[in-house]
Amino acid sequence: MAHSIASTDTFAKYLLLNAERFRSRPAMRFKDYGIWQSWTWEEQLDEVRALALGLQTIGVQRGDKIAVIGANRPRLYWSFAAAQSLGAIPVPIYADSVAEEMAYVLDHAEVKFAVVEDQEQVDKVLSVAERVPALTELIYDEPRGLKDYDHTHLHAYEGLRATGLKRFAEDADAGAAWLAEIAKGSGGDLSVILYTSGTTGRPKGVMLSNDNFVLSAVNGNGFDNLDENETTIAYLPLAWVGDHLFSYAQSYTAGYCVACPESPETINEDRREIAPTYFFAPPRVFETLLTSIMVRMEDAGRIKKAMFHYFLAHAGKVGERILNGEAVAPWDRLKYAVGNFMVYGPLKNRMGLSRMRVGYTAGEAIGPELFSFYRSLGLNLKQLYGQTEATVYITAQADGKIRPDTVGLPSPDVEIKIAESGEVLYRSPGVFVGYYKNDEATRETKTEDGWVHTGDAGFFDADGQLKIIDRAKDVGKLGSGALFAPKYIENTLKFFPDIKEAVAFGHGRDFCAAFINIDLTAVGNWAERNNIAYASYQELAGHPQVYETIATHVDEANRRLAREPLMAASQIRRFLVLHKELDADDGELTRTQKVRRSFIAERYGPLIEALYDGSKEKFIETEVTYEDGRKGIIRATVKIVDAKVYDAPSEMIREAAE
Amino acid sequence: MFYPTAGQFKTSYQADHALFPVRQDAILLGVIAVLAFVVFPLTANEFTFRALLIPVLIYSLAALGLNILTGYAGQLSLGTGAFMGVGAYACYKLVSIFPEMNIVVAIALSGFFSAAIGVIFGLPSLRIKGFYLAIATLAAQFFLVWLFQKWGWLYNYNASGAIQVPNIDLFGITVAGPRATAVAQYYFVLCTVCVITLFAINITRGRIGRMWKAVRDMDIAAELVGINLMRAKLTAFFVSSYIVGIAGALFVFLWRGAAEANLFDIPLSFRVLFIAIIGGLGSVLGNYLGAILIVALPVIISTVPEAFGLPIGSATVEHLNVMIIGALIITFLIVEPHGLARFWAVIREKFILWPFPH
Amino acid sequence: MNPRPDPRQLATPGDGIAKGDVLLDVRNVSLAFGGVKAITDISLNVLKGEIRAIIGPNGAGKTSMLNVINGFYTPQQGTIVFRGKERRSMKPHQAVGQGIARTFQNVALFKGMSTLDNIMAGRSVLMKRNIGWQMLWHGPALREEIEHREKVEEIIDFLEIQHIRRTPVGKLPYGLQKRVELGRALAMEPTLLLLDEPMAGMNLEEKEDMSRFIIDVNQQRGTTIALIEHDMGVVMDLSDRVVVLDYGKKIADGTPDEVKGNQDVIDAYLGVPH
Amino acid sequence: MDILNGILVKPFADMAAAPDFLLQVLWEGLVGGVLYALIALGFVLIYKSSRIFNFAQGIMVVFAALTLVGLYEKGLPAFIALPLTLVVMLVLAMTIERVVLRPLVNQPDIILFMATIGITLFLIGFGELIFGGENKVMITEQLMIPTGSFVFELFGGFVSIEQKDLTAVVGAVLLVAGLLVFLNKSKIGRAIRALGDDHQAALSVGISLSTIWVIVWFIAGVIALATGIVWGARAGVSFALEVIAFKALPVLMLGGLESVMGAIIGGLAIGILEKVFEIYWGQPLLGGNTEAWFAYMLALLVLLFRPQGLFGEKIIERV
Repeated sequence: MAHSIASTDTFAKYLLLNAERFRSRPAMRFKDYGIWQSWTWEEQLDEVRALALGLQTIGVQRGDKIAVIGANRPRLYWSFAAAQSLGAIPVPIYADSVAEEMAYVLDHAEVKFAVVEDQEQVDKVLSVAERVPALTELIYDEPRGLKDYDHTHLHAYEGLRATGLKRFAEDADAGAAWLAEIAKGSGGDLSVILYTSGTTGRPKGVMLSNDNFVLSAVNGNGFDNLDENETTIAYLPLAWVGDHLFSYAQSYTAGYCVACPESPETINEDRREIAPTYFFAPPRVFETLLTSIMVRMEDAGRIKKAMFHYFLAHAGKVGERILNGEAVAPWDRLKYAVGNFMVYGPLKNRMGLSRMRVGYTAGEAIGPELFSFYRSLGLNLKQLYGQTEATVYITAQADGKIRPDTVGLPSPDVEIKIAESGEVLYRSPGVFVGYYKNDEATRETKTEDGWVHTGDAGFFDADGQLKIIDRAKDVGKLGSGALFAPKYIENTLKFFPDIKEAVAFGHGRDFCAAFINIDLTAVGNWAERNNIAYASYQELAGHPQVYETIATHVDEANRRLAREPLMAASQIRRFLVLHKELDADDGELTRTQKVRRSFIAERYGPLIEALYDGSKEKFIETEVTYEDGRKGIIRATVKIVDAKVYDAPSEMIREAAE
Repeated sequence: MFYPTAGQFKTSYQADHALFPVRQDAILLGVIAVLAFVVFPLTANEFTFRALLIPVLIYSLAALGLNILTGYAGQLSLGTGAFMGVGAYACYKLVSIFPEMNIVVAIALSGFFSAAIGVIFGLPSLRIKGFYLAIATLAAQFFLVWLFQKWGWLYNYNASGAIQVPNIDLFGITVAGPRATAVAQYYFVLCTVCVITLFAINITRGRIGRMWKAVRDMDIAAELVGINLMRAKLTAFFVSSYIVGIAGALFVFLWRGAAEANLFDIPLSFRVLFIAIIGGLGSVLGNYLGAILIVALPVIISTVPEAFGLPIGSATVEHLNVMIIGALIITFLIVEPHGLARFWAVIREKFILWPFPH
Repeated sequence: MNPRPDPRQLATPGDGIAKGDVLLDVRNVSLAFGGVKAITDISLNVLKGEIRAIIGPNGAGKTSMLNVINGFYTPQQGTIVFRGKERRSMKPHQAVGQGIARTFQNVALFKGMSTLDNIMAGRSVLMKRNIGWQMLWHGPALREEIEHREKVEEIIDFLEIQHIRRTPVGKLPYGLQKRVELGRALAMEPTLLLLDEPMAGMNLEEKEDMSRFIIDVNQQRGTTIALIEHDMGVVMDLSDRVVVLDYGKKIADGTPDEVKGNQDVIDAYLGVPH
Repeated sequence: MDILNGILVKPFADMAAAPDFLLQVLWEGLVGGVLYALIALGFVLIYKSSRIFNFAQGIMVVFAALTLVGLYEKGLPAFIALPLTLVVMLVLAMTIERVVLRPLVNQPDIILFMATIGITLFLIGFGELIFGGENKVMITEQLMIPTGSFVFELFGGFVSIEQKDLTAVVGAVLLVAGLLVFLNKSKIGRAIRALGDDHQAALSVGISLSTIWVIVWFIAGVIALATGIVWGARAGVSFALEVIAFKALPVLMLGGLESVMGAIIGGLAIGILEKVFEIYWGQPLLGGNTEAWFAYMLALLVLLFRPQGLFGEKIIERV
């Protein structure tokens, strides 16, 4: 069969091409039934075609929107390709969003079909079906528990696949017609609509064309020399642009293999088994990983612990320089080699990163210490600055030109300029088509000549690398007029494993103060070792010894801030340990686990007042939402503590060059 | 790096069921195989062969047999020595009656005799459990050794009452009898032990092994998941006694060269039991580790003081030896009741998890 | 190419008994130990495809009833008809051969083995390759092993215990052990599944999970289930029909609603002395 | 027919023909049986109180006898050597409790069993190292045990009863009687008996587990010493004596691991039956030395019909 198509401008066309050029190379793996079930590109083509032909029988047509809801599993990725092959537009939706959020997106996107993972998602969609008039057919993968459901508009994936296979086998025209359908697709067509969770307001549907994704993916592949020999592991939400790029678009364009973990509980083990060569994780994942490393090492024997920290310190000293290929004394190199044998290598092995060739972190700023930690182990971890609206890439760090405090140089084919206000703007082939059914927002974000507002404040440093300080609207000024970048402060605090989340305040105030969320794993472990009994998160958070520990962390954070000329003014004067965990279910975090600062400021107003009025403690009542949707009230008296402030270094403050 | 397992994944059940799912284990075994098949034969002297290498292998095999019964199927046996005797005498009679018979065939067949006797003495296990069964196996021990003494036909009515191994060739090389070289005997034993170990591993990791373990862990539950207790137990007795019988045949034919009935008496049974327990019940590897320890210990005890210039009388060495073994058994049981195999498993686990403690 | 069997195909093979027909009929069974009567003249039946509960206070003879059904005890009087075959006694392992599997009140797993091996052990009776093939491992024995591993993996997937596949069961928390035990019983592909207090010692959440699994087993795999429970609440939601025992006698039999309103049952549970 | 005759008719004819000889045989068997019973008693006591199948009981017999003789040979008078030996047995009991039992508490039965084999080996090596491996003569006279013999004329022949054997039987009866009184009447004794059933119940008596273990092992040591003296008087003291420990095992199978009465009755029964079998069947038909296995085969046969032994309690399996 001659599938070869000269201009590969859609993913369906890439699928045909790959089935020919990579044939029996693995395209996808999925740990299921205890082993890594694998599909070659040829098999992947068969699967996608079977589904596409099956989807046709329930009426999927060009231009239809198909919601895709569930965890990372091959069948859902195939749904993307199958939908696109028919000219339909997949709309992936966060699987953990509550029915309310889902209803909005389903309705707004005018979704006609939905491919969902299991009974849980079926129930969720059915519960809001009335509010989504366009939605007619529902397709599920996991049949468990759905046997007795009314199947007039409910279809088993397996059934559609069987229908598709049968059609292909029995009807030669069906296959040909499908190919013709693929040929109709072009680069300018809409590829996917991705809803951004947004820190404020309703989610917006970002329309991205095939060109957006294909060109960005191809550029990305070229930038990092990715080819069919890579392996990556798909574990981030399907609805997130990063996952769509790394686990779908780049895989199709480069031909590499995507592995889906067995379940969320086994992700660490699965990553270790697969040992991806191309790995992506938001800072949060790296943070959790580091925390769990440190926590586990706490139980080690004295000698081993000393050895561990000795070599980590050595890596901190020379590791990054070795990775960057700089000159390092032979003795240090030797010591690093020993460290690699004793600590770094095994550590990378346990994390499943020993084969990692290229690793990215993005989504939000990573703490420089955190970033350096991984790089010092010899991991080629890089930062990337991107957005859904840009099809990810705005800037990325090139191999060998990596600095922890910048997000790198503009990506290939991307132009960047800094606005008067300090806001970063870009223009690239990845720039989105527009927000779905929201021209006003589109106009606000994208100028006539194609420049897009990122909403982030930043500047180029002397090397031409972009440095992001914060959200443009979040960057404020202290009463003294000094710059106040809350996220920067929060990241400094979050470096400590005991601190899971921090929220800094200070805009328009005399000094900077912070809410701190302890990390239950790390602190709980510490409490266990020190025989500190606690019945709840709240009790642990309010424990005097916990406060003491956190105070030493804040002190250390202030020392670090004091060293940064721009930040020295915003050292933390007062802080409190929050009595509850910030939670997306309560709206305090976004679904991508970003802090919603303004919401928090409103919700905990009395606490903020207390931070600034000098009181020693404050009583507060908070409404919470439990997992099952019930609401409750928790009450607490939160203590507030003063922290020591250090002098800023005497050297001249180097202001932003541009 | 110690045991880097990242990047090793299985895409089929066949790969998942491989003998060594972790690559490093296979490499380690390869190294040991090279040592056993190449390095030792090139470097060892007559004494090392006769006092260390050959007995380690034979005792390992005997302990493996016992371990299948006790460690896997949970049936304690104190009569291993006598079943080794059955194998040895059976092999002796086969070789006497059919002098043309290939020695490999003779040894393989002799195992069936001990297996049959094992099944007969295993029958009480259907009614008797625990220590009662252990004592019952002593019945086999005492009865069989008595039989070896009293039944002249077994030792061809030799005046000495002992069996003497004649010279036997295999492919033109003398492997048994006074003319056999230590190297030839070593290779013969090594190959036999390797093959049987492989078979034993395969049986223990498959359906039959699971049935045995089920019976061991909870016999009532085993019965209620459809396992026929009688068949499971008797299979264990059969396989165990077969291997023990082979070990017995090797013991006399490839090592001692001659044997009297009392060679198979209770001390031999106990020695094999020690090996199995110190090595680790329910493990194949343990038998080797246990055998190395128990065989090497007397050699070390007798040579080390000499090396330091402290001449110790041979009787004293013997007494010290017994005492130290006794003390060691207790120490090992306290330190690691699950034996050397578990000890290694813990170390291996540490290597895999390194640098984390758990 | 890639085996991803549809779990719906896992239903037990047909045996000529249609859904709703009598699968098991216990007729006038009495059982005594020495002079102590455990069961007195009890008759009850289990219909194909239903969830049947046997409830009653402690010492009501519930477990003895299960033990009689799967051949562990031989009743002094009465007969048992299973799939149309009448018998009084049989060996427990024969019961498995006929399609009766069970779990135990106090978890009876093989402590030294992993979750996977425990469930594999449940398939021992369905595996046929002899010791010769086992010894060689390759060929038919390996094929058989893999074939059954696939079935076992479906069960592991079904019960959502993937993450403890390789964990020795002795190290698992109680709730998971119960789940593994259910898995082992399912591995036998039973026509009739006997569950002895499947929710004993569980917290509310675990009970809910277990209820869901029981219903799923019944619905997805079409397995007929007879279960014993001490706690009435859960059972009433779960079962199609309930029989109530007290002091070895049957005091009520019917749908949950019928049983709930029965005065004898109320008395028995409130502990009215006899 | 000859064989059947040899098995079924001739032995009984021989018995009837020489009843005096039969009596002699029975007496010899009885004395042997008393010794078996004593060793078995040591096993039972320890098993009952700690679930340990004490394989070292046999070697404790030898060790005790050897210590006694050894101390005497070193020049100590018998009346000092005897109490000193008791002290040694007490120290042994304490050492075993501290070094072996305490670290291994809660381990599976088989592990404890193996540990007692370890103790056995250690004691053998230790004993031989200190006292030498050669055969020694029991200091019968020094302990004032009569050595003559009574000869009774009966059934036209005579039966000879050695006085030391008689002393042994009488001594054993006294020892057992004393032990039974101790177990049934004293607080410690009741605690020991309770221990077999329930550790907590035993602890509620107010005696620590360690103390009870030391006491039990010490009593087992005393029994071992008594057995050692008696057996040593008959056959000399050497490690060859340990074989009699193996004789006690079938006694346990017959009598049940936990029954004191079972140990006594089983011991006597096996002592007598194996002697009779050896004399009337074994020697004429099987070439002799059937005592090596007769007791086991007998016990095995009995167990096939009563898996819990003659005096053990029936186990009802529950699920």
